[in-house]
Amino acid sequence: MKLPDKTTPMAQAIATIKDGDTVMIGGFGVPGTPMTLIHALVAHGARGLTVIKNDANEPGMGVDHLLQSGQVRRLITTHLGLNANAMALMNAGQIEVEFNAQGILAERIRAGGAGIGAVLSDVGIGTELEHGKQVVQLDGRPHLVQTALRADVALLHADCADGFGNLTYRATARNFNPVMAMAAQRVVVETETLVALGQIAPDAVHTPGVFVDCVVPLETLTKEYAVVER
Amino acid sequence: MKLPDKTTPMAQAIATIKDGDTVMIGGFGVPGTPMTLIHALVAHGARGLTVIKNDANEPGMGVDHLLQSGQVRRLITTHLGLNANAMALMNAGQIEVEFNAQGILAERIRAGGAGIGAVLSDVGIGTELEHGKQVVQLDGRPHLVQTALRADVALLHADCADGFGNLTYRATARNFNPVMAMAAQRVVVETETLVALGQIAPDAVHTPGVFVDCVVPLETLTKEYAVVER
Amino acid sequence: MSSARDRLLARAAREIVPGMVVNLGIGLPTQVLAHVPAGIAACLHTENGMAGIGPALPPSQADRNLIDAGGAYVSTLPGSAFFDSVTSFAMVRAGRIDLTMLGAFEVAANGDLANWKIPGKFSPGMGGGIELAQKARRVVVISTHTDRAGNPKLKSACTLPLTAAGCVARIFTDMAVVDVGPRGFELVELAEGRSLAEVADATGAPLHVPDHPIATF
Amino acid sequence: MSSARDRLLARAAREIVPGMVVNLGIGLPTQVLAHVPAGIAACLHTENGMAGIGPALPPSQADRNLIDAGGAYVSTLPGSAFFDSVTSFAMVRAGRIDLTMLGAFEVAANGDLANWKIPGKFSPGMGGGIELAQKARRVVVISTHTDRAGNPKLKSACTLPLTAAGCVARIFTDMAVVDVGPRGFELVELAEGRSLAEVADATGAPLHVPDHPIATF
Repeated sequence: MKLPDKTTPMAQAIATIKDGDTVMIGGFGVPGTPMTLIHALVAHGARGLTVIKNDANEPGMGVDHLLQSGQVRRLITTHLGLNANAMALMNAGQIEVEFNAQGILAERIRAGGAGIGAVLSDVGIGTELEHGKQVVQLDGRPHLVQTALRADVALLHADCADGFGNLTYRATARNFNPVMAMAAQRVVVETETLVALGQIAPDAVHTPGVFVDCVVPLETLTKEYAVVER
Repeated sequence: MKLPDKTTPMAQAIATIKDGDTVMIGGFGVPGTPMTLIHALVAHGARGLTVIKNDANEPGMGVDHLLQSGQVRRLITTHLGLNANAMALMNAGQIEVEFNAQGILAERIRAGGAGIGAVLSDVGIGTELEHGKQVVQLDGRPHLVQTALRADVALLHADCADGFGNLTYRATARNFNPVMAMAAQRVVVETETLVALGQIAPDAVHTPGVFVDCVVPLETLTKEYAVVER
Repeated sequence: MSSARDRLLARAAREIVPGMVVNLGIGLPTQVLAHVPAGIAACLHTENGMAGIGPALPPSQADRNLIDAGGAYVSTLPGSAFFDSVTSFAMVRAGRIDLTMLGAFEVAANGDLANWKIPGKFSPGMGGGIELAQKARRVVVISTHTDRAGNPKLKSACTLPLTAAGCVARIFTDMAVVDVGPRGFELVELAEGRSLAEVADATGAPLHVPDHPIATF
Repeated sequence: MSSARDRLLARAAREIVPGMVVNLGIGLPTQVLAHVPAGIAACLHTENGMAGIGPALPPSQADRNLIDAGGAYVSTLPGSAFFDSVTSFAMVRAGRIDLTMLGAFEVAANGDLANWKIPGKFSPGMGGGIELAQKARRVVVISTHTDRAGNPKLKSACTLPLTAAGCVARIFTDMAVVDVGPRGFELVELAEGRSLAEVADATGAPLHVPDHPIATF
């Protein structure tokens, strides 16, 4: 027995994305954001997308390209504070924005990835987060039903991958990537380094290849991945 | 700044355990079972315990010592098939046994460790697992409310730890250890190796030290840790 | 049934096709490992926290930390990964297990499976069986055709507590390969040396037989 | 308020005692990092996935993959660990964060905190703020005492959407340290050069003053 090879050319990896799809995108700020896959999705042109991403990056970077190109109908996120473009689109009603508490967004994605229907949490009880949510009592205390999120495609960034899709991440570039890797019908990963099977020690794997469908080795790292000079 | 040191003598690490406490114990079979901490708990003598553990090990090994000593009132588990002693105690009514589907036991512990009240799952719908469980409809489909589990103490086994409690596990000895590390008021870890801070790469940590209270270096590995000859 | 068992295990192993992630349940199913074609590109999963299972090892060569869910010592392949129990069952419930092979006490003609509890006699607990049976994309059973007393394990309805309802797609026994179809049990193949009448007689519900010739294994 | 701010940050940093796990919110709180006593045995947590934050780094020395939740480049210490967002908030919700320091738009005399939304003006989203405010074992606020227009941020009740109810234990401002007690705002310390009358005047709810002498910082 040997493990299957999942390396895939960029265009083929994202070719299945259709108008109206839900797309999860990894990253918290620059680290872990799949800058190159985002550009490929802009070039691909699918429209009416629901994007699930922690934040909207900064103007001219990362998911901002996808917002500016008008491909995003709805954004499920936690914070847009560093992207005035995104806030302007939201205020103008050009994209619909759903805010989630950050850890609850992570849990909802994880629930989708773990085949769980929802989690019950008291986070946000007594705040606007209650609005529109089903409430269940546990031991006499109200909890919000935080339903699972799944996506048609997840676009992720890894530091290192093997051909089966075992992944490792660097430092704080891990963030939402491992949980989104669990929660999509098709998981597409761009990787800075592609190594032979066996080069990632079995105890060192962050995301097991079982979750991954396509591994896309990056040829170069564009300037968008670099340290941001503020 | 430097990270706090949590190395603790064995006796002191488990001294807080009281009669009637709930104790989570890592391990799936021999790998990852904290054999030495279990013996210490037998010597300590606390009674009327609720033990949460995937399985009951085998006769004369691991948690079986705690069952035979009469310290366990209730066992929350998934499978006793390899321990005829445990099944006999259960059948004689000397311990109360609650069976959970294995992944649901893991999720319930994780919910406790993640500060989530419960998860909603359709696992076991149409089986005995429904009995006594609250049901919530999600999109018109019934889901069981699987409530969070937490413990007073978790007893865990690591391959390697630093003084802050960053842990790594070996191979399939990982199993329930990382999730139990999240879910107890006091997390006590026996470790085969204790290394200096910085010797575990930050990207290689399996359980962050933030979750851990006491690190107990093992002086020797007893025969109970060895390969089982069947 | 030693050589019949080997033929059964080898036949079941052919159910594994390239690209699959497969979980082998405790008992007869884990013995399929030794029969999987050497070069096939597939991934075996064990619920105690590993993907990419390599060959089983005798105690003398075993790693004390590396077992499968049944407690057997196994090995790694290039590209294996270890993970915790939570992640392992996330794979199961979220549909990343293409095929699971499970043992059975009883299988019903509607695909119901009972394999974890004989009330009053044997209640070891369900382990990971309920989630595997309910959530794997395809569930097949590997079992003897009858129990030790000679009673059919394939029945019109299960009498024991269910593991999961309507989950079984195919059954591999020492006598036959049987599918669970819209009409109930449907004969697919016969074990070498077994007659159609003998198999129908050992089956506790109607066994539908196709009108084309039946292959043997 | 440059030197007043430094004194404020240094005073807030003294809130961190050995053994604590501490999360510093975006804005003034993250600037506390530079004021934490060098030798103290404590662990700083950032919700984007790190425990054991080391000193901030200028861009020329930065690791492009290593930022805090505010996007500043930071470094590791011996014993630092990286983890994903799910694990990071598990720490928050399960009570492993001993102290969080947050910014504020408004704090009410009952400990209510509003710091994430000014309807119609500024709605960047709550990020991790709601969970930190609701679930950290101790929540303190670091803020200017008044807003840019000179209006009190400490009020009898919040007018903006809440981050969490009754969560704030203590407030560090450029003018004073104020506790939220059973009676409401209770003066703890005064900033050097500030008078009691001046602080009471800048506070939008009764400020209870102890009958012992007030220390300054």
